[in-house]
Amino acid sequence: MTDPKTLSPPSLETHVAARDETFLDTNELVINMGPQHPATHGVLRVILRLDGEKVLGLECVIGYLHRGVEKIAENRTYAMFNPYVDRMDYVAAVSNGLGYCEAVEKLLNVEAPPRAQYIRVILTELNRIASHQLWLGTHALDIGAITPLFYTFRDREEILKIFEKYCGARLTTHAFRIGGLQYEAYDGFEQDVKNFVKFVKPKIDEYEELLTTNRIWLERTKGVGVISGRDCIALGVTGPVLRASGVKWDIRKAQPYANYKNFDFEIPTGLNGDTYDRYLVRMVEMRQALRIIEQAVEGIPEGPIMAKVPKVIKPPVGEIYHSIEAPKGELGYFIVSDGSTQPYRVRVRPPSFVNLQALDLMCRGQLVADVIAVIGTLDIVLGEVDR
Amino acid sequence: MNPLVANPPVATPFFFYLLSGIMIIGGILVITRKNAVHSAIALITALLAQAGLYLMLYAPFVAGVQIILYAGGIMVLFLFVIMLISIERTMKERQFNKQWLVGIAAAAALGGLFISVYAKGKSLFPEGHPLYPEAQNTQAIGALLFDSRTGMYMFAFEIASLLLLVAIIGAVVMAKKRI
Amino acid sequence: MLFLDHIYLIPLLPAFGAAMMFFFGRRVQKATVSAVCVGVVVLAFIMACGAVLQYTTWADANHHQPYQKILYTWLGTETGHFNFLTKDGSQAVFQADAGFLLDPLSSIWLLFVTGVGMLIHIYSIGYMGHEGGYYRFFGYLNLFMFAMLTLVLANNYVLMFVGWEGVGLCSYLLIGFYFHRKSASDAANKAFIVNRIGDAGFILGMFFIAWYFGSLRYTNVIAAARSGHFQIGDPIITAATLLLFVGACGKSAQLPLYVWLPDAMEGPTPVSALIHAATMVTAGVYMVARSNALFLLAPTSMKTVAIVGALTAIFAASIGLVQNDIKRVLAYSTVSQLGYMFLALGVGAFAAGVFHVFTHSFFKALLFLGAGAVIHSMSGEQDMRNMGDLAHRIPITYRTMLVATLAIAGIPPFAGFFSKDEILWQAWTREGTAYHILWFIGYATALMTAFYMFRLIYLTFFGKPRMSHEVEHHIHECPHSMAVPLLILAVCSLSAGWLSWPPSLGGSARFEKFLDPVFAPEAQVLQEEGKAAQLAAGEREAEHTSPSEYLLMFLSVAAAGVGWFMARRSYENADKGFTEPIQAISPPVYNTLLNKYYVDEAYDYAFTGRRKIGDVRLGVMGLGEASSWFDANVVDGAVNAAGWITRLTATISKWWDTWIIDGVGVNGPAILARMLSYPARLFEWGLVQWYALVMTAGLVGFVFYYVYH
Amino acid sequence: MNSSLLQSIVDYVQSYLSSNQTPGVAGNWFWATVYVLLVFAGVSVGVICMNWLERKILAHMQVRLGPMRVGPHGLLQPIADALKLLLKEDIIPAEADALVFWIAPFIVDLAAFTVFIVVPFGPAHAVTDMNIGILFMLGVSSLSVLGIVTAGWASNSHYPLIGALRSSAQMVSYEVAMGLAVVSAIMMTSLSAEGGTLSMIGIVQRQQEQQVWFVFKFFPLGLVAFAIFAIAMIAETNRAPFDLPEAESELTAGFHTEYSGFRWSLFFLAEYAAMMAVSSIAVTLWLGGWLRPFPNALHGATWDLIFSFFPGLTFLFLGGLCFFNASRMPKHPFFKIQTMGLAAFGAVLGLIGLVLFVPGIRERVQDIFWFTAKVAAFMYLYIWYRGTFPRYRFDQLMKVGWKVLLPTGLALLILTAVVAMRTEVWAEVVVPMWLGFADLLRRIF
Amino acid sequence: MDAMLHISTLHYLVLGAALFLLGVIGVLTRRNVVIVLMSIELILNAVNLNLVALSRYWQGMPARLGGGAQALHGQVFAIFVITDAAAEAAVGLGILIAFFRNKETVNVDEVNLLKW
Repeated sequence: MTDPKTLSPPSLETHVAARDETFLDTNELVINMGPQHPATHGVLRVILRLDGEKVLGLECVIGYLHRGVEKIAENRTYAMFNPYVDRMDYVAAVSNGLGYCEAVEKLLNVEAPPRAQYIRVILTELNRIASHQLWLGTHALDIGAITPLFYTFRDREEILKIFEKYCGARLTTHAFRIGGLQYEAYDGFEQDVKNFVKFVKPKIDEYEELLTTNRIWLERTKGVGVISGRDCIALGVTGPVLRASGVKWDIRKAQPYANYKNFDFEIPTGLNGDTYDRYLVRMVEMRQALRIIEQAVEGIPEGPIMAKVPKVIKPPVGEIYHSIEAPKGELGYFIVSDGSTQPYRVRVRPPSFVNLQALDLMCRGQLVADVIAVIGTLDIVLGEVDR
Repeated sequence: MNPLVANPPVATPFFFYLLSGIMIIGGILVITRKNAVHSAIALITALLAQAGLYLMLYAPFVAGVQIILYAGGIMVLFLFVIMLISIERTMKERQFNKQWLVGIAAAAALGGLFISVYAKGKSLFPEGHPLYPEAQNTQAIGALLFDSRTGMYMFAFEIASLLLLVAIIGAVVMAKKRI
Repeated sequence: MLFLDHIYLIPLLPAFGAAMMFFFGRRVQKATVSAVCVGVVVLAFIMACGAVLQYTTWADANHHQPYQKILYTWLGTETGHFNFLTKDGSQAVFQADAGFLLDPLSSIWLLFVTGVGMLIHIYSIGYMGHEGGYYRFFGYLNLFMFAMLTLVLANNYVLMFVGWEGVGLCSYLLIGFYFHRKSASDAANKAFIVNRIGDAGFILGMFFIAWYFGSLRYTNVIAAARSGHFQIGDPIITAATLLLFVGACGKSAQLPLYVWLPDAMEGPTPVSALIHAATMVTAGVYMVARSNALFLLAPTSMKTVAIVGALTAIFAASIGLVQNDIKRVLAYSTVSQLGYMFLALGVGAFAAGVFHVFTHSFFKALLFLGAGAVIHSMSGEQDMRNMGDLAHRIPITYRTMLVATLAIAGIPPFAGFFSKDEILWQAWTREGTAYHILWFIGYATALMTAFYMFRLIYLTFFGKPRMSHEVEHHIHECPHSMAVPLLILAVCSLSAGWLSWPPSLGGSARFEKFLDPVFAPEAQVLQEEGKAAQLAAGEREAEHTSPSEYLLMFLSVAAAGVGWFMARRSYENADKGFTEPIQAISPPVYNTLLNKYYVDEAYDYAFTGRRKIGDVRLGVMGLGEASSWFDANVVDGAVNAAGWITRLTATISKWWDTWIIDGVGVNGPAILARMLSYPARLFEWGLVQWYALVMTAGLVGFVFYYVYH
Repeated sequence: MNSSLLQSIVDYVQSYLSSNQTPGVAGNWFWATVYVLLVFAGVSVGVICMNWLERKILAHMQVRLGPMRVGPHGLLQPIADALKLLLKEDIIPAEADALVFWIAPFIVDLAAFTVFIVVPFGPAHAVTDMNIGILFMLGVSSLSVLGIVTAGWASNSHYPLIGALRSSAQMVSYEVAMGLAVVSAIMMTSLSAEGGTLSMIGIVQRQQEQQVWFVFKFFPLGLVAFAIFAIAMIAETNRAPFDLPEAESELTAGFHTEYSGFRWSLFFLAEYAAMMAVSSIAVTLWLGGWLRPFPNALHGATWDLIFSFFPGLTFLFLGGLCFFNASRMPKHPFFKIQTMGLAAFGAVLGLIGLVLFVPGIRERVQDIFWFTAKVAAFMYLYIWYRGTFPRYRFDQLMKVGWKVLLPTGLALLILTAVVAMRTEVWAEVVVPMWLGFADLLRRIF
Repeated sequence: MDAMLHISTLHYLVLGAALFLLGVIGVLTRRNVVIVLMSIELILNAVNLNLVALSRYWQGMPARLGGGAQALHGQVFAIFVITDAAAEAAVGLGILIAFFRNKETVNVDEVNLLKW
């Protein structure tokens, strides 16, 4: 048996071999969870090794949703690839687009005009709220609370309505263009956003009323799936998971992009790195996102929405890595340009994929029911994991 | 309800033969099935039928205890254990041991003896007709067990509780993987 | 008589604190640790004050008897199982009480042990606040308090020995407190081993006393000694006292067993202050003073004590002249001052010696605590060469240390002046050239003391700053919990001497009068020796007023002044790379002194096992190996021989047992039974169902019989 | 039909109605059979209503509408569901133990329905009155574990097996706490002049006699026992927040993962029937069974009359509700049939309500009404819990059962026993204390 | 025929004897320990049946012979036997699990170490 604290889990084969030596121990059970299991949030397959109900270790099997997004990029022009990134983390499509557009802009050495920046921030933060709402609903459902799902979906609908009014799409928005925006904000956009902020603030309180001090919720989440900040950093885990473990790392503050440095907001951190802390961190993040939106919507400047970008985008030879703080963590794009109209290579650093690595570490010694809670709290989207 | 008027039993022979038939068949199934789960289900059926017989014997409390303890408790334990151990291998093997013929012979001898004994002592059991107030059965048993004046089994009851405690500890110690 | 009746609580309170730390210390907050450990010592101090106060009233009504409180018989019984024959052939009961004795002598120790201990506990809160093992430290300190108080309050030698060993253990634990440092654990081992030599002497001395007097209770022993049955210069008493003095040498760091004390500075500074300056090292003085009646019967021992004391004083003081480590200077100063005390005891000035213990405990504790504060502010730097110009940066520390220095140098009216002057005067007034030489040695030591103490002050607090910039940046005054004890001790250092204001200066020597019930009979004995009628209590005052006394006083103050002046001239403007005056005059002498006369090397050369570390050859003379060889071959050989004989007998016995007893007597019937039971064994199938089958068959048979019989 | 025959039937019914004995006790086979059928039908209808109500209530709690398509406001949805389930293919997995797989749902149903034999809907409205009634109920309801365990085992699959093990462990554990709470209630019955009883009807009669519902007896004690039972019964029926055996997110559907169609609907039926059964126990033991509210404070013929109008009024109210909703239906011709159906349903309910005002029926029915109303309150609680609570984890659930409820139950049992032996102490010490407390509260507010 | 239709105590005793024999056969011949334990339960139940039946019979006896309404000793005994059976099942199954863990089998004739 390996030390449960070591980061690299033993593979199942070695474990089975170890089991044969200690044949008296008959209680070990290997269980396959997914890819059709309702609580794996898509087509994640998890192979669990159980001792009774205790998890001895697990192995994630991924790839059921692989579409070769990175390869596709090599055969599309820069502008043509833009809609594809929406399909990775489909619940946070706006963030994906922002990351890609900014990366290419950096490569081209242009900068989006201020008005475009402001609208980008508003939409991205709205999308962060939407993503967190979806996470909250499904996570609570995994733990057995049905009602929050409907509450969050009701309120997420308002965000999607704004998206729809802005660009016509609800989920895979394709909202941004390289160099700025395609669409000017529609009439009443600001009023809609303001109304939404006013509408959703009490709703977030409502979610918290249902869960934050609920005894069963506390019992199910406190001390479950604990991961230390050290381990997080060692595994490259980012986003709310990292912050809940007490590491104050947010790319919006650490390496400000867009115009986030103009806004005043806080980075929430947790103390224990357990599921409950991650829940609280995300709840605070929703509120902070509202704060950013409020500031941004007050300060939208007039002006163009598109920078001067050539019709045919041919970035100079070079490579760029640019990352943003997506709702799930650090979303990075590494783009290599050979000077042609198509990227030579695009590599995406998806937060879900990296965060998923921590699952084994977080689940060891927990019960099966906690695996569900931990998968929920990691907030993974399989489209992004498999790409 | 007037405690002195008991209901006349209805269709006693029918129910007796029905229930005893279920019991005998259940018993035979218990000792012949390959699959232990089937045996257990047969045994549960037999035990429930026996609870019915207790009711016929105007022993409702014993019947209740039979259901709640035997069928609801002990047999669940049995099923639980059968599920914990894998029985596939056992099912493929020989079901009876080598001396099964001797065993059946011994049992047959015992059976013959029983027959002769009951045949001999048949006249010893003329059926009395106690019109016994069923409603007071539970209270009467309670009095025998606990009453300060008539409770002659109180000590035995305490011993039984101790026995159960010892059994609990014993079972835990036995079944625990690492002590 | 509340406090007096419950005097046993005084040692037990710290023991309680230590036990709490032992069991729960790891789990509780630092604040709790401080509250419990310091609290019990404060309580002990309060109880000690109460007990001494009550004792003074009690003693007035009881002919100044010592107060004894015997709880129970701790060792030995009344029944005679532990009886032994004394030298004169009578039966004696070996018995040791868990008993407590309070008389003026133990009162003084009790007061300053608890008082200084309390202050140092408070000081430690600040000093150790950021260290690991906080609870461990305080647990050890409390344990030490318990042991020391047991030592002081014991009413017999055996219980005293318990405390004696207890303080040794605590000293070991606390020197090795930073056990991760090799040097600390080595120093702890050294202290422990050297103390063992002294302890051996103590134990043997105790055996002699028990054998000779038939009891180990002080009251019995002293009464017997003063009864006049014994000759002055009785060889056995001489041997016993010499052996006891060996013990005292070990504990109080006298020549030649002083080597552990300088190394003991590896421990935390409060420990150095409490154990290795103020309290534990005076245990030897206490023991000799406690046994004064015996020592007076052995003039040879008295002379030995005086000579050893004087030699130690000047020897250590000379080493202290050139040491650079601030704590090491103080350590040698301690050794030197202890030498003074033994000098006083040796010349029969018991009260003066005790008085010096009393005053010394204050100013030496103050010096150590001040040194600790300096080290604290210097971020752990101990080398005086890297200090300088601290006077205005840490003014409280500077001023309090200056007070202590003035006291130890013997400048009136500070405490040291009175006690030291008394000792020198007493040495001078004993008749005989030898005593004048001793006086001279003491006088020279006083000069050296002043020099090295002011050297310390000037190097530390004046001159150019010689520390690195980071350290300079961090210099800060100590926290309140450290400053308050410093101030209190400074007041004591100033005023403690006034308790025994000499009659020659218009005082009344109250301190000595207080001690009279313990030491008074000394005069009588000395008279019998026919030498010192002037020491009789009545004449003492007359002697004091003689002009020679004023001269001596002036001389010693002058010596202090000269030492001060020399130190000032040499070190006032010390900068980086300053020259030591002694080095300038005579480099060989300087090197000898810097290397402490090569005593450690000599010990290594003589005693340790033969081996080579680097280029240094250790244990050339191989005394250690020789004794090891002796132990391994002769002593163990004898033991082994006894073992071999036992084994041989056992082999024979075993053969007999195996073949005759077991073979014929036991196994024979068993084999028989086995043979006979063979047919029955065939029915043991080991299969449950066969047994059930047999049971069924039995049932059939039974029923058949029952029915058809 | 011949009028004399009709007359004789009416006579027979009337003679029975005036007998005031349960058919089982009276040894009346005909009426016993009728009652069995009635109870079976009633429970089944109840399950159907529950199905609809749960979906609607839960939906409204969760800001959605629930079933709206099949019939007006989805009223016919349960029937459609039932039809769908009956018509679905009955799949038995190839590796399953077919016989046991087949038997298991019947065991569960048997256990769930058999207990209703002794449920007292009224002083004479029960199939029979056993003198071990409560023991019988607990025993038989515990038999459903057997069905669940065998179902899980027979599926020959991991999730059902784990679900079954969990379920059996959970049910066996909570039965203990449940039993302790029940015993404390039974102790309270022994304070009556007639002595203690285990009979369900007897227990309600004792409450009537002592003029207090046992939930308020010995004030905190009865309440605590009731609370223990109320928690344990949720666990016993595997409902949220103790619905681990069927925890969807963890074990797919627990022990009945491999079941489908008719067999699955049997489990469904059994679950709801069991919920009603344990609610009936709680109502009988602590909430006064069929007794109407405030029989002591609001006694007398007038109040009896007023309370006897309640059943009819309730039905009238429901009918009115239907009419109101029918009036709010969209006026589009497409909804015409639905509107008419809803109105007709309202009319039927109203008619029933009117019938319930007939004095003879009114008096015989109000016991059943009050009992059902109390059980219905419990049913609502079940739904409410499901909408509110997350799910416990298995070890936490066991912890609650063994480390919280069991010790509390034991302590409660001892306390109740002591108090029952020394009622005078209670009356002299604790009751004045409570009264003083109440007085204090009154003064403060 | 009348004897068949008139159910007397003897009927119960015969039924008990039959069950007892079935149990004995199970204990003596089956290899599976679980089924052996179940057979033991059968035996205990047979005894219980006899006890309750005889208790019933004893109630019909005159009071001077110790009979009468309160003569429920048989039923009390039956309850004790059930208690005993519960204890026996718990310990037996505990042993069984330990046994299975060590031997990977539940066949009783493979446990034969306890001999000689």
